[in-house]
Amino acid sequence: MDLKQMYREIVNEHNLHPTHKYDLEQPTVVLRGVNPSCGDDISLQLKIEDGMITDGSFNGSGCAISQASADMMLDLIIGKSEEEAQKMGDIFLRMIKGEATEEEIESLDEAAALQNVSHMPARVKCVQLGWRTMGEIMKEDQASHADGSHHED
Amino acid sequence: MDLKQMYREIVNEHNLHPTHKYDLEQPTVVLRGVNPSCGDDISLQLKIEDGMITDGSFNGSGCAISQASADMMLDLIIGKSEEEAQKMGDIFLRMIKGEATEEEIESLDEAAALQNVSHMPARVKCVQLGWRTMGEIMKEDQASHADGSHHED
Amino acid sequence: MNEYKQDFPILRDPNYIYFDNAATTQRPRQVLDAVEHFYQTENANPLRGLYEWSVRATDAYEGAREKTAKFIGARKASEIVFTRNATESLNLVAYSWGRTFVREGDEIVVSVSEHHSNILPWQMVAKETGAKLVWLECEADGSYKMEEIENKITDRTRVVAIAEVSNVLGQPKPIREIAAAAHRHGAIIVVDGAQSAPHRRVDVTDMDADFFVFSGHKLLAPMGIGVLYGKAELLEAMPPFLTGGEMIEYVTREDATYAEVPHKFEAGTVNAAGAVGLAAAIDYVGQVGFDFISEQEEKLTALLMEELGKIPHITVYGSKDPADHCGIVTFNVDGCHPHDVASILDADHICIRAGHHCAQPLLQYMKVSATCRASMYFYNTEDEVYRFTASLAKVREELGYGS
Amino acid sequence: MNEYKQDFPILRDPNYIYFDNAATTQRPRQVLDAVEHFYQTENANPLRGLYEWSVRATDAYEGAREKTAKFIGARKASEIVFTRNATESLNLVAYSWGRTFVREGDEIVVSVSEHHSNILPWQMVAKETGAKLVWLECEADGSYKMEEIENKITDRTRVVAIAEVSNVLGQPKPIREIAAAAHRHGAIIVVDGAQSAPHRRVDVTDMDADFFVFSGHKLLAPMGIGVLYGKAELLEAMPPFLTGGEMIEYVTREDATYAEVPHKFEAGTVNAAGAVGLAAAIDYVGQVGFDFISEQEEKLTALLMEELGKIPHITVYGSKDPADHCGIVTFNVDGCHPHDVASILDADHICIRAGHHCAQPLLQYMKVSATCRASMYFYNTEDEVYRFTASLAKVREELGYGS
Ligand SMILES: Cc1ncc(COP(=O)(O)O)c(C=O)c1O
Ligand SMILES: Cc1ncc(COP(=O)(O)O)c(C=O)c1O
Repeated sequence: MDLKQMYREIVNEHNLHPTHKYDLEQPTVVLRGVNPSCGDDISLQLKIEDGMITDGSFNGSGCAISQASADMMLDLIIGKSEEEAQKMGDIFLRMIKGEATEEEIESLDEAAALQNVSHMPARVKCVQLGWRTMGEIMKEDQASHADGSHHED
Repeated sequence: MDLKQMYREIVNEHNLHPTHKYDLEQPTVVLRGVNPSCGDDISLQLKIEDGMITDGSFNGSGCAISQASADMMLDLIIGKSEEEAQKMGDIFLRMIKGEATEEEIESLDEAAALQNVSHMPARVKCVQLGWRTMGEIMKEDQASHADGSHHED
Repeated sequence: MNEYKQDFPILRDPNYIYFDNAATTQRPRQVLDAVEHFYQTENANPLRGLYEWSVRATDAYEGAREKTAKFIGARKASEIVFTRNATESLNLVAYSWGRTFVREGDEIVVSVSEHHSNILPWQMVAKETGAKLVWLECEADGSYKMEEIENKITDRTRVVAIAEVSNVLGQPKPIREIAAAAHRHGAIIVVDGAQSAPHRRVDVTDMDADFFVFSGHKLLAPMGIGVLYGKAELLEAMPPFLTGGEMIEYVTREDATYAEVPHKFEAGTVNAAGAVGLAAAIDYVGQVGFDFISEQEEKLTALLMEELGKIPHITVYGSKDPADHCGIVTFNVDGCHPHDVASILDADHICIRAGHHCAQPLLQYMKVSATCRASMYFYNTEDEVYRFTASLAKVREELGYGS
Repeated sequence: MNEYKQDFPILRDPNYIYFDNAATTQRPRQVLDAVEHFYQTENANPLRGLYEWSVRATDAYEGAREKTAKFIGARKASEIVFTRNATESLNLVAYSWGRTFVREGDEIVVSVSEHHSNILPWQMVAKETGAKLVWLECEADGSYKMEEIENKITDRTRVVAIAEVSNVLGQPKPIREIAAAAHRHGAIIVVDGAQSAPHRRVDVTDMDADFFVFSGHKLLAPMGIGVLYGKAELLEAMPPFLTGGEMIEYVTREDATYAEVPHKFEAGTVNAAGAVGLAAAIDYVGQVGFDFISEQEEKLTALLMEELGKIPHITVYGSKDPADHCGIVTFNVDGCHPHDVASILDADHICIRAGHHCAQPLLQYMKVSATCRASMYFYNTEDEVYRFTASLAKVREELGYGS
């Protein structure tokens, strides 16, 4: 898929008419993600209950790729377990580095189309923004859980 | 004249059997000249009486070119007036810069053979050492005379 | 077709439109050949050599210094220090002159449209010495009023750090007048010529700059060679910056005495091949001539601004006068992030820049987080301008807007 | 005839004998072509570009970083900072790490055979911080006893600054052991690899260097590109050195936050073409192989020392073992000033160096004011050694001695 096609077929729709761009009523966790050099700036808002992502949204501003990528990510991870979301995030980031398998990439559905961006170093940070922010949330969340369970021992 | 010829025909003789390399009995002025990067280090010793260079010598160490050039210079300037010596120094330095006329160069006798060195930037400082030191002596000498005459006004 | 384009191997492919010349220019065959010739016939470590190649390398290097001095109107070749780029030149001034001669309570006047390279080194000097940064504010079109200049430059001012031409808006400043104001108050002026030297005749003596810097790579020369001009008496009074080989006279275990200016500031093996490339670039620019360069840039800028005016939803920043742009046109497309605009244009093989252009304080002042920038040089053509604007006119549609 | 010689355009002229490789090497066709190819097909300002050429320039530049990291055994590419030359790399460490982490009363251990570039920056740090320079003294043959090393490196030591191979005597030092001693006392070790990286396999991880520097131009690469390796945690803790474009994240009027390592240390437009040339040089060296390089250098050195032994009135300095020279042989001719020797050899188109070799403290220690130095690389030949010694045998006669 060439770049213009990628915009036309996927990015524009998610950028101009995002499903998940609004402030969540009662998120359990909110994290801000920023790309200083581009000015991309989003807040990722998730509701995590018993290890499940039951709802999620994002808000903020940035280029079409950062916005669309965050919106597509939320399509994928809402309703999934934290573990599954993390695994997807891992696949996505590896896809952008050009290190994921065909099969893994297919598992990302629509977001697979963003692999084009792996050839555009200046856009890599944009396409990663939502995913990296999600990854950080998961990491912190697990750290606090791990902490918790240790205390119980 | 090629470089080996220059050494053979002029430089070696003045370097190995210099006429003027010794300490003068009663110099009226002594100035040290140094090329830090090569380690050339000479002291130029002149006896100046009534504006005439009546005797002169040098001592110290350095490469053959610095030594020979100083020796040849003394050949030329002993018995000359300060003004004449300064003029010769000026011609010599311009010759090394490639800026002197044929006629001027001829006036330097044997020292004219050193013009070869103008093409060897690393040796330029060596060949100039004696002459620049002489020039500084003349400048200082004149400055003190000028000073003196001002006082008399 | 522009006759000069043929000299630039990379530009021979007609599919590409290179409009990022303010970031770096392309190099003509003549410059690449000069560098090759150096490496193939006289490559050696210059300055200390006692053999033919080293002598020739020294001549080539010092010849480049002479040529550079003449190019910018310096009185003596020894007033030219070779560096890596304009950024290093500015850091050299800040570290060496700034840390030595700026005192607590002094003011450093910096214009709001400076490139980061002429801001950050002065923030460092201010922090280390206790001096204060004072900002020259520009008008909406990016110009500076003499009134603002006269107000901000006072007896407290020690340094005025200012670009002759802004890399975002392309607007030249009245450097001669600013220098006069600085000197009236006993301050020095550091002129960033990164965007002026490639485009206009520079005369550092006439403008009375104390320091003047530029980069070779923005002027057809190879990457890795930059220039610092400094007035002889200033350079002589300054301590060295980088220290090491080639810049000393004596070294003892405890101390060192330094070589004469300009070698005092050129530590380590010099980039002789880079200097040779710069000399060839200066020759090339000399052959093209600044008359032609300005004429061509102005013609292209006028055309570009006219064509942009025909496309809806486009905002062009800076002066309305094409002569005030040095070939630089900065703009935005409504609703479209500059990075997306650049990516779409890239799909049409058009090279422009998008982002903050290393001038965040100016963009903060303009209240935009990023812009697009097309910057042209004498080898660009009207045809390229038409193709560029035709492509740009489709960007909003490509980004999903009903055009 | 050495097969590699054909790759070096300048060396194809059989009249010249180039024995000044420790000052700078020659560049093979492959390196010159890689640079040309960069300029002809993908030249653009890397790192911020949103279009194809800039993307490719970025890839080329970052690819060179990866290659360099592998070449010296660094764990991560981000531990490689590109500079202009070894001198700048050492200054970067001194200005940034030194001025920040060295305190009054600390000791900086420097070997007496260091190049000025690894002395002067530490004199500056000592002066600015109130630290003290402590000298490692060598033996008559230029080697260092472990006893001397253990004595001088103490708990007061903060930095050990040492060359892996001396540029005058060519002798390698036991860096791994010195690094271990430094680390036992909580000091860091700064290794000057300018003369080792071109000649021996370097593994910064294995030797446990905290910083390691070298110059591209001594390793077949173009002038104007140098390398600083630093352990990630050290680079991360250091403030930036040069500031300006490309090395920031946010800039406000008062302050700035910096990009991540290594970009934090690469201010201004980078020398991407130089890095591409370095990568090509590393590939070339890889093809030749360090086994062949060492073998050839040792063979030539052994032959040269043997032939020199046959000429009366010659003093050779340093180790008697040809394997301990990295191709560098330093000598003097009785009664002849090294500059005259070099000039006479030059008349026979032989390129050697004469002078203090930017190592005045060592020469003061050796009690000579200057020496001659012949330094060979893998592309030199036995025939050249014979021609060189034949020419040298006549020098005393040429300088007027009855041979
Ligand atoms: C041991 C050593 N260190 C440092 C340097 C400095 O290298 P450069 O001049 O490339 O900065 C040299 C070369 O001159 C050297 O031989
Ligand atoms: C106005 C201005 N100043 C300074 C610089 C810095 O130049 P360089 O990156 O070559 O050091 C630039 C270019 O980026 C510039 O446009």
